Amino acid sequence: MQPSLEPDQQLLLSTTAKFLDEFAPPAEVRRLRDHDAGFEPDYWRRGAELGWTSLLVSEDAGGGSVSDNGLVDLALIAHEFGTHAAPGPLLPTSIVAGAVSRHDPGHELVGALLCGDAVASWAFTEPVPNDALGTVTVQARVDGGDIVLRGTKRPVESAVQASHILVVAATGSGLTQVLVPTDAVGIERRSMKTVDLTRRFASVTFDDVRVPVTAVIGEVGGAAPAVEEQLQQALAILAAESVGAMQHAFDMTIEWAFNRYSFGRSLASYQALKHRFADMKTWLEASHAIADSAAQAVGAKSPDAAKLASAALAYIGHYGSELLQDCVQLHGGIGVTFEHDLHLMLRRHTLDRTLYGTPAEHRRRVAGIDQKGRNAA
Amino acid sequence: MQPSLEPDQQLLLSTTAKFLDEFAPPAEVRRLRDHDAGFEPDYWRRGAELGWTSLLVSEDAGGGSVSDNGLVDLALIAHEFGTHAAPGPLLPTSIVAGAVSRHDPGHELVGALLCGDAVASWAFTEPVPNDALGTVTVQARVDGGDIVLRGTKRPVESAVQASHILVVAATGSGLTQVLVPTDAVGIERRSMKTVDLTRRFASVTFDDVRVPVTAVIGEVGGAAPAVEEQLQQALAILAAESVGAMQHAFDMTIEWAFNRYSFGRSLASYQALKHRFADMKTWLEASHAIADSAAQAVGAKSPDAAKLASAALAYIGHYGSELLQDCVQLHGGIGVTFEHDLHLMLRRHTLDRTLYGTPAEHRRRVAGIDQKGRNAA
Amino acid sequence: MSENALEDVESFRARAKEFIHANLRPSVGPSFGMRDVGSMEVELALVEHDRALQRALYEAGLAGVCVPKEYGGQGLTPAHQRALNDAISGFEYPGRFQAPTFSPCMAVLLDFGTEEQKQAHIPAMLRGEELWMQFLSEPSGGSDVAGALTNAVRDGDEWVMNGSKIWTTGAWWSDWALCLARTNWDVEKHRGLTVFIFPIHQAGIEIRRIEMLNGSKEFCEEFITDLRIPDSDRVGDVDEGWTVGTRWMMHERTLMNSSYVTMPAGRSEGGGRIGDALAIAAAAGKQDDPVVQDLLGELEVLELVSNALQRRLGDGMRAGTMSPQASAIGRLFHGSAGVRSGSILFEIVGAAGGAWEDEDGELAERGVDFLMRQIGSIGGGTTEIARNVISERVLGMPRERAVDKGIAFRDVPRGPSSQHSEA
Amino acid sequence: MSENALEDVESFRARAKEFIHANLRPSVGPSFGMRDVGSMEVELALVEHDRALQRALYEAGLAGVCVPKEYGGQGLTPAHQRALNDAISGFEYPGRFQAPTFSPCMAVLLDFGTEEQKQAHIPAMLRGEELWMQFLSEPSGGSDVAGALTNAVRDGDEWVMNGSKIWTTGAWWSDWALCLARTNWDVEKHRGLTVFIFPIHQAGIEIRRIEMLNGSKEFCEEFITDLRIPDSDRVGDVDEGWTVGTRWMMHERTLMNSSYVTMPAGRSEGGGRIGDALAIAAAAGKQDDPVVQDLLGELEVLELVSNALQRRLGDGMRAGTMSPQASAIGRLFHGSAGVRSGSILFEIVGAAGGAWEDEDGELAERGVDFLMRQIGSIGGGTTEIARNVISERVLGMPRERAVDKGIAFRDVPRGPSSQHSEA
Repeated sequence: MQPSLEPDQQLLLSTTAKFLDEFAPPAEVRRLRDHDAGFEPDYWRRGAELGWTSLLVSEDAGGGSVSDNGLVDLALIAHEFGTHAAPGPLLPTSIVAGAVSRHDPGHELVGALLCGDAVASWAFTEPVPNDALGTVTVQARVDGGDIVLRGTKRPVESAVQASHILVVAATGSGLTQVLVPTDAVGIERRSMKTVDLTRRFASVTFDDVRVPVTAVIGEVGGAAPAVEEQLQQALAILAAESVGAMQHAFDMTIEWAFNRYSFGRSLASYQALKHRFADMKTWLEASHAIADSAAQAVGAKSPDAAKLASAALAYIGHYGSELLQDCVQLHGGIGVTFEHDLHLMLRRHTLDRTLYGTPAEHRRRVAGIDQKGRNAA
Repeated sequence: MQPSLEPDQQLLLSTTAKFLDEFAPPAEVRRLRDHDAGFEPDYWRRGAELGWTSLLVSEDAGGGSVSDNGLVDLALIAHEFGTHAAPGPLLPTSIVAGAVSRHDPGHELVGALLCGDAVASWAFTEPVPNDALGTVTVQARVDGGDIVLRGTKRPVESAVQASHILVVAATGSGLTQVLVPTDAVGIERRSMKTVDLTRRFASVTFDDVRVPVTAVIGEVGGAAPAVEEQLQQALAILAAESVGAMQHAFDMTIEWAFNRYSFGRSLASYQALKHRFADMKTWLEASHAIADSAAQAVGAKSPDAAKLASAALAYIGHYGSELLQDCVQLHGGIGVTFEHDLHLMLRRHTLDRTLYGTPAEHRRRVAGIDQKGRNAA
Repeated sequence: MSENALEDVESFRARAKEFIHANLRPSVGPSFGMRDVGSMEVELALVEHDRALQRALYEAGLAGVCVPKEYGGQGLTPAHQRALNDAISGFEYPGRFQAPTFSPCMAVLLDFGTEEQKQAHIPAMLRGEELWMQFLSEPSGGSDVAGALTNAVRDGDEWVMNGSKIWTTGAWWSDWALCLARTNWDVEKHRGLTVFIFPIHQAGIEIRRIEMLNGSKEFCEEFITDLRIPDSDRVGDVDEGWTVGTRWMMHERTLMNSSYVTMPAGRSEGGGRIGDALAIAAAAGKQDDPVVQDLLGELEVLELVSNALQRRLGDGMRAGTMSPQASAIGRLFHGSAGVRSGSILFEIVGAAGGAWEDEDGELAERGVDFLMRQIGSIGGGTTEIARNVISERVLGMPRERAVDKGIAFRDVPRGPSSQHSEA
Repeated sequence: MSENALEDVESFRARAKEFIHANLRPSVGPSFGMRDVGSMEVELALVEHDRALQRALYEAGLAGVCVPKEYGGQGLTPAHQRALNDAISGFEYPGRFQAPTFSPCMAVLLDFGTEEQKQAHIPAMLRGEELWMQFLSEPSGGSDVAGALTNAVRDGDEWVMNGSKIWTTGAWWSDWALCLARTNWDVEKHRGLTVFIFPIHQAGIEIRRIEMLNGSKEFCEEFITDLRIPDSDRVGDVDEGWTVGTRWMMHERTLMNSSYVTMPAGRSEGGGRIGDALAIAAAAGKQDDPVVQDLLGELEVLELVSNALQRRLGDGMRAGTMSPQASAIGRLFHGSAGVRSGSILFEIVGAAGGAWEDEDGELAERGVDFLMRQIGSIGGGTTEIARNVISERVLGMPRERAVDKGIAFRDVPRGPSSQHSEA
């Protein structure tokens, strides 16, 4: 999160933080562990009232952001989701609301997403052996006035709760995005397990699912730029959320170090631990910095957006795990118990580093961009 | 080095240590920086008298070891070479003396190598783009009573000083080893630069070098097992030498930490540094352990020899660099000056981790052995 | 016992082999990540099976190889124990008895117990009748085990104990406890401790199973309230508990090389992951990915080095060229390598580390294992403590400033987070 | 000076651009690993070129952007300096003047110098006539710069100095020194220091060039013998040198964000290695090796994060939401990332890292760079000190026990390795 915010951003942030403090405390997160959806519809509607779902939607479509960069504003919300390990389909709903509203500002789904009545999901990634980031094998084929989908996507967030899934599919050598109602014939959703307590995922199989071509968002075979933009948005959201999780775990561990005494003095007085906290603080500030840069660049569609977004996931994915696990280590045994809160943040970060490419895949993506630049030069 | 030695091994070790203390002190190593050969012939002959060159040569060929595992004994010498960053072509001479004596115990080169009058080298590795460990593109072709060599090897240790080079070449799909006198027509030796102050390397090009087939060591096209054994021996020697370099640098840095005061107390009293010394001590003991295991297994031709030898290089290469560089760090600026002795060990270790495969290549080799095992199972 | 009377190692080995091949089942592969084993019934059945295995070994003359015959052991040598370890490699064995029942608990009794205590308990342990646990760590204590707040007050021929202990493996299915408690608050920390033994299942001890974040309930916390212990169940002298404690810790640290412990040769806690890793890589379809090969190689290298290091440390300590404190080197390596190996496995799993289906086979649940990555660097003494031991005891560097030296334990600062019921 | 009189930033930017494009040459790429630049003649020529560049900037009204006009500067704002940094990006600039001449030396003079000192030296610096160096570190001192043993004794209107300083970049081609010395041994360490300035090339100062292990002779050691300094060349009060020293260190730490320093935008010391790395990978024929791609990506990620972090810290410190001590975070990142980047480059080089031919092009000499891997974690304050600063000053953790507090400096233990000539 940036070291200084505009007053409107500050308000958005503090309103969300206060709401989550009250309605998503650790006890509630633990309770939702066995909840089918992982969140209560009313909680989600009230969050939507705070603006959570509107930030990637332009004003003419009923949305709106508080600064000139809606993704930066959304990153503030995502950061708070991270600090609270908060429930709710923030990422997929935001991505779909943005994508559909850019295609058709008057689409009725947009209104339902904005007010929190509906949930939607984005189906981009695929299972092994097609799990490399960007691989798309699900086929979208035009058949008269219909478009027919075949293949499997996973993990698809909140797919069981969603009314619609925006599916990324291949048509020839191009990409097509199709907005499929989840009650369409031929859709099978199998719930998955996850490290997170409140997020929910499914594997979704499309067995020749047939919808009218009007369900295509953008153009048939021409969706690649939109998909890339949505991916970058997803990365910026994941980065911000991950940093929020790191920040809270770090704060908890600092407090523990000051209050926990061993051999008659606080853990915070031991130089070996102090130096590890210094390293962690450095990783944390660096993570904030690259997450902010990524959100800024992606939101502004800068030329370096792809590189910064992947750099954020690569850095935060790796160093975030090191930070969170060192927080566990410094807590000792209590840090790996279910009753302690630390693992809520560890779970959220661990999930986020797997959803849209692992750190290794993002390192590769960055290197690929550099190499392309060099070859072009 | 093993925590306890047999009396004969102890004697071999202490004799060599004393000799190197006297004849290869840091000042002498620095002086040899500008010496063509990197060592004085008389120094080498006297080292040979101590048994340095005899340990891989069987008694019937005039050699002999002090235990039942000559490679373990040689590893003791190599360890002392590491602690002193000592001059001299220990590795190539030992490998060639062993290989030639196993082929022909009466070969006259063996005697000359044993008494230190001659130096020989083993040419196995090749330059970019054939520098992957094990790639052999130099061709050996039988032409009547001759064998003809074509291609380039590098780095070849002490190639300019050597009377003979044992060249690993490809004949069809097999390997052939040819012992080539360095005055043969068509050999070009170009001196290389190196991080080490006293070791010398050359790039050696064979431009249809023709020697009698009697120069073939082993069988034409059948040398692969011998080459693998020699490689493993080389790895065991490099591992032992590297650990010696680590041990000496660690000892120097421990002493520095006790004697150097900062803010009124010794560096050794700072917990953050104490914990780093604990890590280094652990890497060091682990390096000793795997180097010893490797020498033992390779010398005894155990089934796990290949895996242990590569594990040693992979571990010692990586963690040795971390240890040595942390010794530099703990010394501060003085640690990167030419006048300080620390870099002599850093140079030796850095060289050794590049000569017969980098740590990454050895990790790959280990994984390959495992995978083969799994596929066979 | 004259030395001549000793069975020679090779005939012992042959006898052991014969029994093992005839009576024990092959071992199932090691499991990592401390996953939930299932219901309490399943776990109890496993415990009963271990008791039966131990009983069978006892009856075959293969239990307590280095324990004196008068306490039900075989009175043999460490070389015999190693022969047994070799012979049992690849077979099932009574794992739950080895640590902490045989070491450190039995080892401490052999070192400090009264003749009555030894006679009462050691044969029972060897027969598989008594499973012991250490009541050592405390919720407020962390790494400072000598800072125990659990309090024992003398009352005639008895002691009355109050306090709580934590991180006891399976206290709910164990029989006896070895417990460190404070008996004097007016002296320095290490001078006011006493060691006791008592049955775990009795009034005055309430056991709570702790849920770990992966669902495992392996560990327990015990609340001790007005527990009465006869003075005859005291081990060592009053207020001299740290003399016992020092040996106790030493036995714990040198567990892997203990001659009281039966541990199939070639097995080490950190080891055996390469098989898992290859299976994961295959399931992820990445066995030919060079980056994954690099990681697989690194994992296997760490395992080979770990084995070599444990052997080196064992040899060095046996030969006396290394102090027993050098075992902290093995502990630190094990912890660090475990962390790295855990990361490597998670890397190879890829996207399935975050969300998975049961049908994912080798890829399933790996994300939960990753959440537990640090467990091997925490349990059994943290790596931080190991680093202190190595720098101070092995390398001889100055000790950390001890705020708790030279003052009565009741005056030692305990910080805002620690409450305790003091005498 | 009224605010209205200020040239607006955009017209300043335009003016700077025009001058730069017309007069300066494009920069050659950054070079890493601190290699030997060649002979003394070559180095002196480079220094003279920097002096000429600085003179040209001065004459164009582009020197000392934030320095008051009365000392020869432009009296403008940090925004103007940033505009100049943008404009000069991609062009040559007088690098040797920025650190330490403009910061910390000129900055310290502006903070603490007498009017006479400022008038005498600041315009000369801005005109390219005076290159300054810091006489700060000492052979015995390491990270403890306040533990200076170099001794200055008052003698009437003069001071007589003896001692030695080390790690001075290019003292042999520089003009003036800013020097920290001990003037009182009977008080606590920080209370007996005084700061002086003096010309470097005079009797009483002997300069020795230090050979680094890569052949570079960038650094010098100075031996000071009975050097006489007029009291008018004292900076700050007698025995109050640490008041000056604290600001001095602060200027050093915040160099990257200093408004006295001209530094082409987008350039950072740790950055720019990705170009090198791609060239190395191509030369090694490994540009398509997935393991190498992983390393290349990691290198570039570290560089992107480094730039983002420096920007964040600069913004935070400017906005006052972060303390100046937060610069230690940037320093630690830079040091750690530099170490990792150095390892990555060496990994990619492969076998040529140990032995190479001149014809190897991008692969040559890389092994020597690797030997110098730590330089970025040592020079300019070690990463260890940065970790102390972050934990104690940024996170507010308890300070390390200071043995040298509360006693006269002459009684502070200095250990067996340190000899010194005491007053």
